[in-house]
Amino acid sequence: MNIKEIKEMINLMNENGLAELEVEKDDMRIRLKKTATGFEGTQAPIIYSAQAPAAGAANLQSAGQPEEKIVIKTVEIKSPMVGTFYRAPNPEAPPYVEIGQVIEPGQVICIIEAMKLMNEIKSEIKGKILEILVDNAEPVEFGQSLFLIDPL
Amino acid sequence: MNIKEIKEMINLMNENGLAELEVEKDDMRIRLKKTATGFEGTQAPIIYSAQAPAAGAANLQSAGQPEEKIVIKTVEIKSPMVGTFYRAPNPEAPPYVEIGQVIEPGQVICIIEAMKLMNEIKSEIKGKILEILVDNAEPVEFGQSLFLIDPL
Amino acid sequence: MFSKILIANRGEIALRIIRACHEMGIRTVAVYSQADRNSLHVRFADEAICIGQASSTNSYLNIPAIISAAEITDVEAIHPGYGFLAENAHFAEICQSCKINFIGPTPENMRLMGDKMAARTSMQKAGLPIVPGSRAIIKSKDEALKTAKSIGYPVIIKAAAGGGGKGMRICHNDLTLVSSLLTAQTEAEANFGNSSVYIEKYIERPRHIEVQIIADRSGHVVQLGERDCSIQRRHQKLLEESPSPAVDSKMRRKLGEMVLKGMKSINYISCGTIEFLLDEKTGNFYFMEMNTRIQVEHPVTEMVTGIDLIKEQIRVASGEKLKFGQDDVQLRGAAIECRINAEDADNNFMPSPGKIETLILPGGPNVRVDTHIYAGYEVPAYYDSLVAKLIVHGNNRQEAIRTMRRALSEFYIAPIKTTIPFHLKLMDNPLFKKGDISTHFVQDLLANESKGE
Amino acid sequence: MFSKILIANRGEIALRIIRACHEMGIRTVAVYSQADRNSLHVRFADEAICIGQASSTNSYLNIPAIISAAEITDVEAIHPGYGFLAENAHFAEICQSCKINFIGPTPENMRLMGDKMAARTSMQKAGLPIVPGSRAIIKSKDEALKTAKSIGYPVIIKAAAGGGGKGMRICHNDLTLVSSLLTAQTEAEANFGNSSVYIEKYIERPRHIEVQIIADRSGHVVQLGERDCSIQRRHQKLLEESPSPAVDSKMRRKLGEMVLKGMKSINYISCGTIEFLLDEKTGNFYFMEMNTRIQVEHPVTEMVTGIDLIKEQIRVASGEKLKFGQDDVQLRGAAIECRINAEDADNNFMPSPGKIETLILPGGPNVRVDTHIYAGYEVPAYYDSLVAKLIVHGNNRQEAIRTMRRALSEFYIAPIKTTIPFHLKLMDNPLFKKGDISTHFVQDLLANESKGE
Repeated sequence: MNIKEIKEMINLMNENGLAELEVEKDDMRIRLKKTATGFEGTQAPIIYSAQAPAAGAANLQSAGQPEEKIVIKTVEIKSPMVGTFYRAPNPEAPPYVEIGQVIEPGQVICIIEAMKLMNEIKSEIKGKILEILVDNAEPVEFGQSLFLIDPL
Repeated sequence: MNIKEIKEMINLMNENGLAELEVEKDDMRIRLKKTATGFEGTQAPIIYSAQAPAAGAANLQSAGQPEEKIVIKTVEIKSPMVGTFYRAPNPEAPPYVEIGQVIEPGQVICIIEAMKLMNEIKSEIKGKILEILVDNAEPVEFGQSLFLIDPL
Repeated sequence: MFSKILIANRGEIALRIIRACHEMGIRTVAVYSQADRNSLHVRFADEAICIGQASSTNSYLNIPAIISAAEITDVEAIHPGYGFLAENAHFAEICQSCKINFIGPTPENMRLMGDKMAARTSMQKAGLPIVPGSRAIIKSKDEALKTAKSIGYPVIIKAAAGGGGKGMRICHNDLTLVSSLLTAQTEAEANFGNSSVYIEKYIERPRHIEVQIIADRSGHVVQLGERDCSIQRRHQKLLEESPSPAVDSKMRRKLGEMVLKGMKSINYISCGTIEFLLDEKTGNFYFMEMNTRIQVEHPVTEMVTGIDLIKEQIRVASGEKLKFGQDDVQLRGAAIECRINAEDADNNFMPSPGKIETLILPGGPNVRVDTHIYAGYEVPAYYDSLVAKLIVHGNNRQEAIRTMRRALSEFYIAPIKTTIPFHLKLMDNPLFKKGDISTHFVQDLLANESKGE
Repeated sequence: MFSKILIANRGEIALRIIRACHEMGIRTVAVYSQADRNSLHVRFADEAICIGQASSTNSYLNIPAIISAAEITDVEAIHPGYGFLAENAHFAEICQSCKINFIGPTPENMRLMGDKMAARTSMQKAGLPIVPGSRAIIKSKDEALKTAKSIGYPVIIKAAAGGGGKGMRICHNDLTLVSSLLTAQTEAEANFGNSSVYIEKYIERPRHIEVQIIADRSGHVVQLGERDCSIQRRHQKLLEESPSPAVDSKMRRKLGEMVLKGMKSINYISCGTIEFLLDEKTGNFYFMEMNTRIQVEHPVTEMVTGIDLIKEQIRVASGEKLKFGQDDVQLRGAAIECRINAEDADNNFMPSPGKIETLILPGGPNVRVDTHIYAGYEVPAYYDSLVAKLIVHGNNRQEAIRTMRRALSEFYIAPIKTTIPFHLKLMDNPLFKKGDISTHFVQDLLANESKGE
């Protein structure tokens, strides 16, 4: 371990905007930390904002003995466009899908209306619907999470 | 692992705005941490600015096995006032002190002229003069380092 | 007046429009790409909607996404800002058909002025001088030589559908003319899918002079004086000022009258800018083209007239009449705008996106800053490199230059590179201080510097 | 004109002076305490010298350190800014004796106007109305009762050497008068080392109106209209505006004439502010005191007059004559300044120093920001809590209020607490919007709020 190697690590940090870098190798340990700057604690008044927390929940895992890891993996189906979210083809019809239901790839799961056009949204995966994250007839923005799926 | 390498690490930190740098290697560990100040990497146009780097280097020390500590300890004598620095009582007289000389507490080591008054500056410690950091008849600001002392 | 509008843009101009709306009591909806989630226009708007991925085509140029964002937020009007969809007549028509007010000219205005040849013809009809040359497309060598002979060398070959200097060729004699004709046509075909070119007189050291106008729906047109935008590099403006040091009150009156005639002849509505080439040798000016949008450099006109162009643009779009006449417009002092781009001026103006770690904005008297950046903001690589507009006002040009120099010296952005050092050099340049500039000024300056090295 | 001056101050006013000097081509020397090493005035000045430890007494009030800093940097003049040594006649004299030009009034001016009683007497001689009351010190109960009877209740007891509301007592009848007299004298003794008090008529809901003047060494005095500083808490101004909604052109002329008479009578030189109490019920105004310095709120006058007060102050100090006369001064539109202090308005305005992690400054048209803070700056606990001045201009007061509201809504400082939320509430307050305010306004507002809870 010499200065040259530390320099390389710092370059890595700069190039990749790392805040901290810690290396532990047989009988040696290196820890680098950068002074932070930025936007902590401030909140933009985003209305229809995407469910960031859900994204976080997407791969929760309980720490502990490495050999006995428990991992929950959920997938979100996100809105491919800005528009209005509908659970059914028309007010009289029943919803395309319900919580607990298992959906197949290619199955229509909702409609998003944009510029007077009804766009059928199809699932790309097979899985069980854990949650429907938007109410019927609610506006949605691009990338907003619509369904929480437990893939099968 | 020697002082030169530590100095290099400090330079790395300054150049790359690192807050902390920690190296652990077989039976020896070095940890450097900066007190965050306003502008990493920016320079205020301070003219008579105090010797900050020297201050930084003043008491570095590597932790680790107590029996094999490396410790450098130097002390700076700083200017107690704004004014003009003189090494001798008058242009004809010899300087109060020279590099390498050992000074005693209470010994006059220079004069600082402020508002037409000649203020004798006395040493508060016993030690060997390693460096004289200001040239004769140079202006100095409050807190500016004048002498680098190896205390005895 | 509108109660809620959507701003189909980003960056400083989105902020500028939100500011005007806030002061007018109009609610605002921002749209943003996934790359702009932490942008100030998202923060300052009353509502904000993500309309697509980072790339402009998926977001700020994505008409369906913007229209349906307008529908779900139930706005009465859309302000396009500049760039993106601002001069897209098709988008303006879609807004109309969706019963959304497009804050800008009519689609007809945009179509007519979007076609350089048609614009030139219509303005010439209205009595505006145009650069001597063929209005017709040049098809053959002989046509080219004939035209060149009649107007005299040097001449320039331009793409009919062109812009931004692409497909342009300057020729000083028959030989270069013949050889350049084909190249120009090929370039035109390649760049604009249309090989039509025309030939006109080439003016050696022209100044770029443009006149700002605002017109309401009841036929009132007012011109707000000229801007001098001669400081440009590769046809990209870097600095703009008003008034122009090269325009005296007599020429200003003449320019103004011509512009009013031209605008009335096409029943123009909303803000617009009529660009002229000024030949300082002869004092002749020639109509070049018209921009049917609010422009980046509109603040220098606001500083000298005291008129808020964005507010007026919104008012006339809502059907209100202009509250001021031509006689109410008075030019006070001088104003300069420096475009602060995330570009490395010492390195061929290479774009320099990235995170802003340290930021110090200039302040104090007679300084205006229009910017969307803040310490911690990441300048995305997807969009244009303008990060701030620094505008100053002075009792005269000399004062304005001194204030600009002072403000630039305070302005600190790190670690990304910006055009601040370039502008600082400019403020100390003797020729610029004298006002002795042309559209070639920057290119000559840079050439001399590189020679110097 | 000077070629180099030292600025014996810190924070935004030090910046303000450096900016003026930069534009005038004057080199600047900043002085700073060890707590201000990373301050912008250190960064923006041509030279900077550390003069002592954090505490003001060791640094910005340390006369020997400042004088020898001036000597080693060889400056021709010292600008004291406001606060610290700005109204210290002794310091002005030392500057004189060291052949350094003190940018301000003469020591005589400062001494005379520094003594409230003497100031009152001299201005009354010059014909300015003063609040009815005893000019003489009240020594006995009987004197107090006699005076009170002659001017009528309510009356107020004030410390002759006082200021900042300390040692003041309002009395509505003989009983409270007698009981308050001793308390007032004791407080005066405790606060100012001088137990002298006097009695005057108490005005129920006064407005704080002050007139800005500038005078050169050759006897030319010009007044630049009034400022309304009625929005204050515990005699600390929070918001200032010009013109005052309570002053019409007739009263403005009358105030102006009086002020000019007063200033000529004492041969005043440099910038100064004459403070009046305005009794809206009667329309009477009364001379209160004079500030012999540039003031925090000077920018609102700059915004409506277009005159740069700091530059003019430096010019007259260097011996130049004023380049404008009274007739050249015209008030354009309305200007408002909000003082942004590092104080928690929701928590009894408790100081809130500390590091600024996130900062977004307002910008756009008609907004001026004078501040020394930046993201990453640490607001020290040693000095006053002013971190920024937000100034706006509008064609009228309503416009200015809307612009201020807009700018305040953009202004973001975290995590330290500031007065921004307080000012935002103020902009929506119906009474403030009507201009129906007095020096009691804030205290009543806060009282109602706490009742509300």
